[in-house]
Amino acid sequence: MTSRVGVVQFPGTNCELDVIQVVEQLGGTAEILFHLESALGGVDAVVVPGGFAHGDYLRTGAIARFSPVMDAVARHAAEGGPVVGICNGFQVLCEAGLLPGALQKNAGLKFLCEDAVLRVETTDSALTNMATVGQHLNIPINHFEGNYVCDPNVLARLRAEDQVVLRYVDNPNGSLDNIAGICNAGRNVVGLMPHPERASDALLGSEDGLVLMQSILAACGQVMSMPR
Amino acid sequence: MMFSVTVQVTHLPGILDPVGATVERALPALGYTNVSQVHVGKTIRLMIDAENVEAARAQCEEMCQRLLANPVIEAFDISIDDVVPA
Amino acid sequence: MMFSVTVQVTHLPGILDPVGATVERALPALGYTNVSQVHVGKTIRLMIDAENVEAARAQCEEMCQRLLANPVIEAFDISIDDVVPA
Amino acid sequence: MTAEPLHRALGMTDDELEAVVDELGREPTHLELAMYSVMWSEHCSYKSSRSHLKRLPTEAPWVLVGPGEGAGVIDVGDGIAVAVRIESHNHPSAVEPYQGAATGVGGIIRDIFSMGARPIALMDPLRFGSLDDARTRYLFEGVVSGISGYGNAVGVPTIGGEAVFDECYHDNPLVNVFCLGVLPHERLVLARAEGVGNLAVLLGASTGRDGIGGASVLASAGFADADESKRPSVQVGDPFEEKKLIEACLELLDADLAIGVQDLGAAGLSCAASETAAKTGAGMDVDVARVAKREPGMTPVEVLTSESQERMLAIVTPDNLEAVLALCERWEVRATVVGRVTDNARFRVYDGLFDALGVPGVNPAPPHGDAAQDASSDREPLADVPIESLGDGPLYHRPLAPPNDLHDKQSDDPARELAARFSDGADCTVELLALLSSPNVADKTWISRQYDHQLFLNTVVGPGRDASVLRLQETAGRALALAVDGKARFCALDPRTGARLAVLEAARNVACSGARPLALVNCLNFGNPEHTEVMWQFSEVIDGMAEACTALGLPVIGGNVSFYNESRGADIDPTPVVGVIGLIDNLKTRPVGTALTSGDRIVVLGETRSELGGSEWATMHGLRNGVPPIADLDTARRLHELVAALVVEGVPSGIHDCADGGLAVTLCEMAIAGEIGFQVNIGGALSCFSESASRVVLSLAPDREQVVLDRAADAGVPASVIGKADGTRLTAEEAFDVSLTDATTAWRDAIPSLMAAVVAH
Ligand SMILES: Nc1ncnc2c1ncn2[C@@H]1O[C@H](COP(=O)(O)OP(=O)(O)O)[C@@H](O)[C@H]1O
Ligand SMILES: [Mg+2]
Repeated sequence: MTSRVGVVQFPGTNCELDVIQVVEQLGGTAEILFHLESALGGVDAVVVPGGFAHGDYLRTGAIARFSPVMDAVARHAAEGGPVVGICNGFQVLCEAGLLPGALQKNAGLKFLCEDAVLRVETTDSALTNMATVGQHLNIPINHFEGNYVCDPNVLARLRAEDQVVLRYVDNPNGSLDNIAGICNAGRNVVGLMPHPERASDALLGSEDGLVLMQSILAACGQVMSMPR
Repeated sequence: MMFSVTVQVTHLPGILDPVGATVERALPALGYTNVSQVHVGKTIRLMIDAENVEAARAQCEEMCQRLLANPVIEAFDISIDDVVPA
Repeated sequence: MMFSVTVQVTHLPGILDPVGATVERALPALGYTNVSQVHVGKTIRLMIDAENVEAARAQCEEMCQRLLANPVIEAFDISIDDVVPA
Repeated sequence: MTAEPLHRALGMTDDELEAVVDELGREPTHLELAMYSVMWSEHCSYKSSRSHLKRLPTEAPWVLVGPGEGAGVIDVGDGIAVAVRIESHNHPSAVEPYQGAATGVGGIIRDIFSMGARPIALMDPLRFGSLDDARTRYLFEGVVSGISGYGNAVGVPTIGGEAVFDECYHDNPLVNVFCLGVLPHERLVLARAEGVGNLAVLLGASTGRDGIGGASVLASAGFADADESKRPSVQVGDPFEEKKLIEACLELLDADLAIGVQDLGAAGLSCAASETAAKTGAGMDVDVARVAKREPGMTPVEVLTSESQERMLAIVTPDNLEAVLALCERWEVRATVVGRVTDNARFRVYDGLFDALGVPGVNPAPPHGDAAQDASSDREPLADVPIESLGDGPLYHRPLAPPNDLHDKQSDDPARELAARFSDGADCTVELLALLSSPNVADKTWISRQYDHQLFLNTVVGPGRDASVLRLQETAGRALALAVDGKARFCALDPRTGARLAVLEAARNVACSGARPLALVNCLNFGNPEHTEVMWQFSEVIDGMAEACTALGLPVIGGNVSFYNESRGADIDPTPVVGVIGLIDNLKTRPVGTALTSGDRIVVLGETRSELGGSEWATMHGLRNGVPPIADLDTARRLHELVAALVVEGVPSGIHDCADGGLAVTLCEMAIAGEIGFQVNIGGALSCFSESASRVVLSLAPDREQVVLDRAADAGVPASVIGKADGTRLTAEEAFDVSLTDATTAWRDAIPSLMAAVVAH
């Protein structure tokens, strides 16, 4: 059965079509989940894509997380379903409490759109199950608020429980412990700042994002085996 | 009754404030060498229509916890400055 | 002497505040239908080492004009809250 | 002291007032006068430029919409069209750089989606004074942040641009913004308010006092002279509102719910509401009471002339109104019926009539924070004018004359002085490093990394190369190559040649990506048109541009004129900026980059003469006279065709256009990109820094060299082998010798280190 991916759309989201395109390129099917929906319509996985939900006004993700669709996403996550937040989606998942910590302004106080080299830190996650530990991936970043922070206890736990999924080889934004992506304790909810969908075609300069997008599709079949 | 509310949102101690840190680093170059501990946060002002000041404060606390601040990294301080008859 | 300073930066009247307007539109959906005139600005806190409160204020005015605020679209209000012996 | 008459306070001349009185057969009301003043302003009516602009070639079989609409539209095959436009936001950016640039981006995007096109790319040609100056750094930082802040958040990638630094822009920076959109042919709409009884629905932001009189006062009068009270309040951009507007408007058009949509730009509601109706010979009634106002006590004059951002006007039939309002609500976009199409060819403004008559589509209950609506139900119009007269501004044939010192300037060739200072064989390594670190030549990544340049997965080549390349996923393998260029220093010496050179450079950049140039848009930034030299420059530029476009078969599909770029009495150098759109028929792999490859031969196509007038090198030495390089149009066309063919066939392993700083700089940029050195012979300083036009440098595998030389000979394009790529030193015999590391550092770190200094007001 083909994997069905729901891609959340808030007013201000802008990467939803890009994610859908790559999911379809990989043989999955994808559909938009408008922020006012209160059910996910039976999708296997959810991607919260990049953009500027509600303009990122007040704080990134602050308003978006109250959307009806986020309640449904939280239920899906609680049942072990894969949920991946990319860039603004990562910020939304943190605000919603589905992932620990928060994302602040880049240390250089500038928006950054450029390639980043990432190191895969664990393959035990809905985003990296097809990758290899230690693998380097060239995937672009595109954000102003990608500087990951959390309190020391949370960081200790993230490290101890192998919840840091991706690290920057060369930290572009001041993120704590070079963190580019993390997962929850259940390993089914993952957030990352870089944009794997933008590294999906040799014509665009890199295909290194495909392994991550494929992992999301692969996670679709494994929902029930995900630990709670 | 109408209340005029000011909420100040600041970073929790121990959480880095990238904007404040940058401003602090910038000041000496402008000739201000006597400034320290710069912190940049948010001020939110609003009018709230509530029964009494306690109700107004309780609702503001809740709005801050839920929306106006992110308790993971931010602290907030509410002041209900003055009361305007509705 | 050390002075503790709080600067509040707000939009000048008539200047659009998209953040405040968006927060205001979001509140009813969270159940808060009694809130209006939301405005989101900046608060800057800092410590300044100056001869006296007048000198501290004068320098803060200048820092606001040059860096901390944008006088073309923003107003600022400086309060020197308390004095700490250096 | 007698008060200034109202029409003059509004920026109208006595003759213009008289024309209004003639038109109406009576004295105009205050509101009528205010509307005429904004509609007849230079910015809206092109009264000084119209008579010249018509000399530009505008037609080609693939042009679907030429100049005169929101944007030009061309067919790119497979049922797909692209809409393109460029505009300036110079004066607002000088007042408040962040918001000025941000609202410039917002405005140009609205022009594109008002045609039914989805905006997919921005480019930002910018001009500032010297970065050594603190105020300039503040403006530069603010403008770039504003473009980044708005463009990224609204979800339109900025895929390239230009940044030029020259003293003449010290007080008057130029912020031009180019936008491109794609659309299926059937979604193409022109803003037309046909059909009596159809409704004009105002979408988006509430109307405030911001930008009141912006078009007439800011863009049409001596800027520095405008006193504080005449300056409109600064407009603040709201990219989130605009993003919602894009989605709502495109959905309206897809669902066939709107006959047309029109953006509210200069002259606000007056312009949008009257123009849509005037184009069909219809009339329009507008009710100001329906307009959602941001502040209490706004007068009808303010409502009709406000330039508040993020507003659109949709023309809908009464049958569709309910569906339109529902769609807008879903996108959280305010929608209110503010106008109704009539058959009387008049533009009438009322205050409260619609509610009294029960016209549907009332303003939704004002959200908190909006001013309460003060409704009256006056049935007498506040304005009642023949609708086409608003758009029918005066036409001026302003006097023009070349400057008196033209001949002296042109005959003072900087080559003389430079030859004296740098005799043949003199080492000019220091000169080269200074050029590489001049902000005009240096790496622009400090700018472009602040822009999302990848959204929509189209960007095959982003900023940093000769042209940016976008794949058109809606077509079978086609792609667009886009370049923006302006050559103001050449225009300052000879505006006609300078304009030709700008067109040639942009077309050449596009050719270097393997594309065939299809169309051109221009943004004409000039000084005060009441100065005879400025009008002469303008006229010359139009002629030069027309000649080059004709020679290259390039239709001009749109443009924008920005006059009154002056401060302290000095006009800026004439600065026509052009954007060229080229088409690649079948893009299978990424077009070759600029990098040299180790072991390659290096070949120059085109002829190098000792042409230093207006060059970066001469200017660096304070020598601003002379004549610009020759702009031979026929040679250029042959070169472009050859280059595009070679690139499509995959012949070169690297290619780079030769422009600012001449061959020396071009070769260094190719070396830096390839991280490899070179050894060449390109003559002494006078030829290696010469900016002769129509040259391209190729990096060729040794076995390709002969093919290229033969092909060039066949095409009648001069070609010469100048050396090879190898090692870690950049060496030009008799000219310079520098390590790759030093050249790279000079080029890459120049702008970041200038901008590391603190940026304050
Ligand atoms: N303001 C800007 N915004 C985005 N990209 C820019 C900007 N300025 C320059 N660039 C990019 O830097 C590269 C070099 O620009 P430029 O020196 O003007 O090129 P050329 O000389 O080939 O016309 C181009 O790819 C251009 O798109
Ligand atoms: Mg250029």
